[in-house]
Amino acid sequence: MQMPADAVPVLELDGLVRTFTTGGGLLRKGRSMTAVSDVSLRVAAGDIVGVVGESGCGKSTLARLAMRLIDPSAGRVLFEGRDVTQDHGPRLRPLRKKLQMVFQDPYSSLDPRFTLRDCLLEPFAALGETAPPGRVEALLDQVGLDRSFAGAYPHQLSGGQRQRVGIARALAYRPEVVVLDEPTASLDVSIQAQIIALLQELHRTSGLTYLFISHDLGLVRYFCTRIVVMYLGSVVEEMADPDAVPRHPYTAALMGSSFVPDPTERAQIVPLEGEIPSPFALPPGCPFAPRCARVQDRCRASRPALTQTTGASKVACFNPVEA
Amino acid sequence: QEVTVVMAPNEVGATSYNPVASSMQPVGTYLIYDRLIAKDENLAYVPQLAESWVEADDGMAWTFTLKPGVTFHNGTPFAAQTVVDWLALYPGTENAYLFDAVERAEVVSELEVRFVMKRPDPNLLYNLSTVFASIPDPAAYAEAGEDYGVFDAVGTGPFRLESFEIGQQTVLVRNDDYAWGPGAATGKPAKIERLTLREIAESSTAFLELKTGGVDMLLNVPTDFVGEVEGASDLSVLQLAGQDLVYMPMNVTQAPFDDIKVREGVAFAINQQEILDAVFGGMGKAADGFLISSLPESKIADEFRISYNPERANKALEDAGWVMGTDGVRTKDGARLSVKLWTQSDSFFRRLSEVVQAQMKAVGVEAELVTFDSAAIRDQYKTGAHQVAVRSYLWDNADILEWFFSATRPFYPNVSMLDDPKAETLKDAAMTGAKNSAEREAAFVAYHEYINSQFPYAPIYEPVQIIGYNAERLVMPEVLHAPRFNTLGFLELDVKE
Amino acid sequence: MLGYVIRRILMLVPVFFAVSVVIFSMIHMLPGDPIENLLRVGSSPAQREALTAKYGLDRPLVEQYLLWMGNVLTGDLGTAIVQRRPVAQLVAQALPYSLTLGGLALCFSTVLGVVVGTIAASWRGSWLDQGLMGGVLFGSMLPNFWIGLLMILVFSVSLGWTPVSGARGWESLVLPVLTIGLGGTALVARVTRIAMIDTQGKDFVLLLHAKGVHPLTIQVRHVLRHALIPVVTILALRIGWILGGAVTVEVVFARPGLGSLLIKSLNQHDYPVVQASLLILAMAVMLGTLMGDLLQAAMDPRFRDSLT
Amino acid sequence: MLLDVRDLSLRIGTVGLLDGLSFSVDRGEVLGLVGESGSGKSLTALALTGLAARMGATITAGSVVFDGTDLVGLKESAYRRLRGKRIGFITQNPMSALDALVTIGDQVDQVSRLHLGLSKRAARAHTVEILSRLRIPEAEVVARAYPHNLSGGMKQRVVIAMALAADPDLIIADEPTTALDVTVQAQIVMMLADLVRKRDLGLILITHDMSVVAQICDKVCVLYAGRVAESGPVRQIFAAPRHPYTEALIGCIPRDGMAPGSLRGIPGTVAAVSQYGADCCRFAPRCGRADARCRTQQPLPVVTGTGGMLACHHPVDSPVKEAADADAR
Amino acid sequence: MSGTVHKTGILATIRRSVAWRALATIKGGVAGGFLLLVVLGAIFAPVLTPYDYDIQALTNAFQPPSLAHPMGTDEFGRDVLTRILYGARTSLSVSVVAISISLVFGMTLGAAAGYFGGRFDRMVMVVVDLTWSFPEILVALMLVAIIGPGVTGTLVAICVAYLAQFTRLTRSQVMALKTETYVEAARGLGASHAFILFRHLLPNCLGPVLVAGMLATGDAIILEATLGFFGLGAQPPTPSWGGMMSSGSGLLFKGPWIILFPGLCIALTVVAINLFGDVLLAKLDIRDRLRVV
Ligand SMILES: Nc1ncnc2c1ncn2[C@@H]1O[C@H](COP(=O)(O)OP(=O)(O)OP(=O)(O)O)[C@@H](O)[C@H]1O
Ligand SMILES: Nc1ncnc2c1ncn2[C@@H]1O[C@H](COP(=O)(O)OP(=O)(O)OP(=O)(O)O)[C@@H](O)[C@H]1O
Ligand SMILES: [Mg+2]
Ligand SMILES: [Mg+2]
Repeated sequence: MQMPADAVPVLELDGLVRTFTTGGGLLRKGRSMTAVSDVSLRVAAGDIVGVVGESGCGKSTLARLAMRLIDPSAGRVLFEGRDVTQDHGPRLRPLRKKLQMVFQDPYSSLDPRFTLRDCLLEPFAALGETAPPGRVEALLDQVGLDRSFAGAYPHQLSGGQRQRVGIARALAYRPEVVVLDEPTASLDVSIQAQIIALLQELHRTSGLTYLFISHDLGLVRYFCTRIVVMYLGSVVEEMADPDAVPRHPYTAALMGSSFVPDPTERAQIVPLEGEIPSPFALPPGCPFAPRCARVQDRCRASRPALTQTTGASKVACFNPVEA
Repeated sequence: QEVTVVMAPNEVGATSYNPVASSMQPVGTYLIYDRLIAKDENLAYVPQLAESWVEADDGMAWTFTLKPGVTFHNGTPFAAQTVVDWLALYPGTENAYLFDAVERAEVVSELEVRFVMKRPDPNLLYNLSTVFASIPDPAAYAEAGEDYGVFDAVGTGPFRLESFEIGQQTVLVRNDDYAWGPGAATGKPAKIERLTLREIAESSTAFLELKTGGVDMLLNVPTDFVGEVEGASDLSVLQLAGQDLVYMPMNVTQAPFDDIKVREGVAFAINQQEILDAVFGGMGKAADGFLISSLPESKIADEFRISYNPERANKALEDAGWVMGTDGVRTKDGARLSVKLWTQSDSFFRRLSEVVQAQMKAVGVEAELVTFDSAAIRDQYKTGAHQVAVRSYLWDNADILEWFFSATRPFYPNVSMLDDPKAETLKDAAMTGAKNSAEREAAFVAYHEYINSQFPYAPIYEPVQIIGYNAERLVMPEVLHAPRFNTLGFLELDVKE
Repeated sequence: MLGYVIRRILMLVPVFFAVSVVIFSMIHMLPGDPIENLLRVGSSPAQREALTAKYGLDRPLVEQYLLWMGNVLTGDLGTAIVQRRPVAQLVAQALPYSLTLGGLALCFSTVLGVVVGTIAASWRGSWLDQGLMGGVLFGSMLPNFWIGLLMILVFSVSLGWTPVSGARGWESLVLPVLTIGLGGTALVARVTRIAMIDTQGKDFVLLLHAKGVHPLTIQVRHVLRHALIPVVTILALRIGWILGGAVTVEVVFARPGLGSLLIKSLNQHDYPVVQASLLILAMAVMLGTLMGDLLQAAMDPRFRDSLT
Repeated sequence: MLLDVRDLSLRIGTVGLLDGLSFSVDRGEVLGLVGESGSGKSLTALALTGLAARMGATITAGSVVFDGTDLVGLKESAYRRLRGKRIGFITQNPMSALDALVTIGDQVDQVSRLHLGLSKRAARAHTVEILSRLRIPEAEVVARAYPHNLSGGMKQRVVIAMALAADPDLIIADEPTTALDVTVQAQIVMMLADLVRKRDLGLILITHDMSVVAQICDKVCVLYAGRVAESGPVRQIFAAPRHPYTEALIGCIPRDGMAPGSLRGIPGTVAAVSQYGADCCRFAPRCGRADARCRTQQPLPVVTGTGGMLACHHPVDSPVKEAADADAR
Repeated sequence: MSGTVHKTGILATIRRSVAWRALATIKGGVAGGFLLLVVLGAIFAPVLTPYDYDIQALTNAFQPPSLAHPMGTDEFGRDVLTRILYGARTSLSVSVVAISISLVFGMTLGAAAGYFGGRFDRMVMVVVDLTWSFPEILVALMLVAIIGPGVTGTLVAICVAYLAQFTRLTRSQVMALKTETYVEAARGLGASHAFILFRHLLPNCLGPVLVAGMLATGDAIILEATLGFFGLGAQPPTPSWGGMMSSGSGLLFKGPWIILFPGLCIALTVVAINLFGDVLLAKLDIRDRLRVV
């Protein structure tokens, strides 16, 4: 899905950087690490943008930045062309109504003391509004939960059901964009498939825009219209077409590492050697260089910039895999 | 050859062994120091460091002949000049009154010293026999300055000070050179080598210590435990006439006690007999004046005696305008008759105060107890904030009246804050006006009577001294030729086996 | 590691000053004028002023504080007003008693607590567990002074096994150590038990079983080792608690020590002593935490590495 | 057969958690044990290693014949000699499987000292050798390190090293890669497959990931709610799943070229343990093919032609392989 | 699935039901029953006993337990049982009131420190850790020395002595809960700090903190008694359990019952509170978490 050059993206992340300092004390300087470094991303209305990467590469941090739940160390967040980076507290409320999030862990994302009704009314209560009558029932219907669940507590629900509640709550404001942070990571495959199907259904019926975060390249390639690959805080590749052949060696390795559920196609997987460098002591140059089979001298010296390849695709590599 | 003794609870917290400049001295002072004169069991004066003494006919001079060969613990010999130097220590201290009547002391010869008097003082011998007339080595005294008696105490007594932990214990060791001693003393050193004087504020803990063999002797057994002690096969008690008096001073400068009628009412509300019987098991006496009953000055006219009379108490309070309220507390102009009753934290005083509190309540006076540490309460009086308190003193002379009621000693010791011209006149007559004992006695009776008429205090109780000891371990002197168990007692005390 | 220790000690400096300010101001909030204690009967206002000046009480508070701190730093804790001795000497006299009592009580409760906790955790849910834990819990919930009195009644009065009070010989330590130790035992036992049960459920323990290691070895060499870490942490935090917690016990058993020194001085308004005792206790607390951290570093490689 | 499990049933308290499991592994063979969360995979592993009793579980029926001896009812001390020595165990989460207070070396040494009676020095040499064989660089240094110094993948390899230290005949790996990243997961899985081949071991690989099974297993056993739904040679199962559950499970994995919306999942959720029915097919409530019989009668496992098993009243009628493939593309 | 319970008073319902379930166990029932008995005894003291707590009858002192005086009489001839009943009023109310005040302040402080973090949090924690490392009795003694003995002094002393504990506990609870995704989710919904604190964090840490408060009440009873034992608590003739034993070892011989019964009362009440608290903790499933803090 190609974005017209002049269209204003609904959500735009521009050069976002976020550093964390941990373990500091009275006299001791903490160690600092860059969880997200210079990430730019444009999400057009109706898009499903997938962000993939290994654990700890900064996906959730990116989601929180986009949601304005944490402040970026540098860079801007624009929503419908408006810079919302400096907004805080009540000034963010208009944004909240249009931008919502579904969280990774369905078990801790619902207050154990709230019934489902409370959970679904919370969006309104939080802003001091009253919910339109029948809204709770409508939301339950929308995510395929029986209305009788309204009085139940989260602990009475299965993971998949909880995640549906999470989705329903994100939909309460009728948002335009929903950030999905690994919504199925802690669920069984059978339930994952249910949820993905539900999301797809909502996308189709309500025209939602998704920023979908996952560590599962296969899932992203199935579900998304555009894919962004992150490695240690930076974007290494943007694929405008999910079915395109990866250009970055890391994306290639990711793809090569995922098993195909077909015993007749036993790939001779050549796993990546080497370990992920510590985010506290990133090597200079390309962060993937220590594990890369195609590494060259300059990869260790300087960091490749994200450059356009074919169409809207981009890759940050000096020596990309040939198309 | 080691004996552990528990001091009387009212001596707990003494801060130094400085007899000259302190108004509270524990029993150890009797053992570290000697005095010129001592008293025997009949309160007659007997020689201690002075072998003999002669009063001039006009009472204006006293000559003391000293025992030869007496030395201080540090080896300094004791002689006439020592006495002169020692007397020079008193001016400006709180015990200066002892020698108010003495103009100066003169060396007559090596072992003869003469006190030249400003005026006759029939009480001089008594003063010389008190613990505050204990004689430290003047040189050592001067050298130590303020801290004298805290680390070091140099006397001529039968024991030397080895260590002193305030509030904890004092360890004394025998003075092997001791060849003198009061009255009937044999002139030999003490029989025990080491004496530990422990301070235990909780008299019952002390009793338990005695009972379980932790200590050998209690210098003050609470009456509650006398039966227990007598019942135990290895313990015995020794009873001596009492020299303490428990009373309740009222601050005449603080409302409501600035009204004499209120003082009268409260004074007559105290049921001495009930306290004696119920709290002290009948041991001791119900006090009705300020002096211990062995003193002739305690024989005042009946009308001046203060003892329980609820009708009179109620009437006095009514007269003062305090009307009984429905909740049993008197009120006047909307104010409740509510006072603060100060007391010390040891159980003897707390318990007594609770009884007193209840007895005051019975006549419509509400008392709130305020408890202080025994070491701190005297300093608290110096703030003058007290209204009424429960206190006790130990003294066997009528001049204690002056100590506790003289206008020159407000706050403390004159806790009652009595400042009355007539009382002052009577006091002067008693303290300094008398030329002989008979005159002095009469003057003190008059002073005593007048004080009672002003109700600056209420008498409560006159205890007996009860000494408890481990009879299986200790050998007590057969006859104690002294009024109290101190110098002579410990000199003659022995350990079995 | 050494760097860490130095850093930790340096960190104590500001804390130490903060604590000293708190203590100093608290003391100055106490009612009563310590000079009253020194004045003899009938002394003149001039004498009073002289004394006030002697103790520096006429100067501004800040100056008084600096003076005090300056002296403290040179090891001079001042002079007790009522007890009229160098405070350092009083504290030095009291401290050994408190340290012995506190130390023994600490050992007692640690050893007993760890043993009880281990047994309880090993037989979790059994009557043994319930009985032992109930027992120590019960022991820790009774008022200290009451237990002390009962112990005196039973062991000293009725049985005559131990002295009633005082501080002569090891016999007189038995009851106080038991009285204080009992309270600590419950804490240690509880922490040990919970930590062990927690650890027992860890994956690595399952893996140790799967490796065929003897259960006793697992319990002692692996599980207990993990459980001791929180025990050390808690105990280190509670050093001051144990030293100062002896207050009631020292009073009941008429033992000298920092606790009874503090109470006595508080009652007598002997503020230099109160000030110094509190400072010593606070320092003990700070050193305790430091020791705890060092011990923890010695026991736990993760913690050790997080320090550098 | 190296290990032959017959009709294994197990309960905790009053709840029967495993019900009549049968499967077997031979040397050089990889058996995949798959199923949704809570289907009893880990419990099976514990039952095989004799550790289930620690969780308060009792084996109520069946036999576990290992190399000719039945392990059910074996004395604990005898079992202990077997564990670690002949049966290696690899747990799910490498992050917490190692004792954080003990060096890597000591933890691996422990096994060879215990079971091979090696001296301290010899054990360490042995450890270093195994670690290097698992392609851990600078094994001597790593042996002196503590677990927290290592990355997840390294730790998992250490756990594998412990399982291998006493040269076992059978390895049970309980979701060895779930907690790891995709790239590391591939490393570990390939390494395990390699080991089986080189050392002629039996491997029981517990996983919920059908793709892993497809890649390295020879046989597969699909569990559903404590019962075997279907088992058999892996190619057979993937090519022609007979149990509706197996079929649905395979269909839940997104593949390249799948049409949007074709991923459906399995409706509903697994019943809670306490609601396990006895006389029914436990999959029935979620099954499109279920009828009244499924709800009242337990489908007993029958041996299929390929030596596997199937427990279904209405198996999917063997569609031809080509059809299934066409459907997926 | 129960869809019947509705929004109004749901939190209250749950809490009530937890307490109810705790009462329904044997341990909880016995402990709760005993506590109830003590409270009722304190409330109905004037009806339950023919004696006055402050009228002395010195001739009647040191009567051993008998039918007329089931717990004997004290050294002033007052009925010990009567004084224990009235003493429960002082001891219980002082502890409960003090702990309640302390709880409110501690929760506010702890929640603020835990929620906002940063320098404020670090400052609070340094102070809290320091006071926490001192025994409560020392803190209390210092405060009583400043304020003066009596009920007010005791009240303030207990309040301050336990402040650290509640602050610490609330803070750690809030810190733990703060990282729960539902809090972040609420922020994502645009909820204010107040909403998050009052709707999510505080309700969720209320259970543990309330139980901690209950357990602390047990400790506070002991602290009150200890102050009373030192003669610093409620002043005579107001009876309090600790004050009743303040004659120390003195009465162990002449009237051991005078010390034994109040002590037993304190012990039993505290044990009952703890047992009941334990059952509550077990029912709330937070026993191990809390007991260590
Ligand atoms: N609040 C924080 N303080 C310190 N470090 C943080 C914080 N949040 C995240 N990090 C660090 O930032 C890095 C990126 O974290 P993030 O949660 O964004 O990763 P992720 O890609 O979502 O990983 P996962 O797949 O495990 O969820 C990690 O190394 C993490 O430790
Ligand atoms: N100690 C126990 N008491 C009661 N039930 C238990 C116990 N241990 C496990 N179970 C139950 O047994 C069932 C099987 O658990 P098991 O751990 O074997 O599942 P699993 O297939 O390994 O799941 P996962 O994929 O989540 O690891 C689960 O429903 C679990 O709730
Ligand atoms: Mg994440
Ligand atoms: Mg499992």
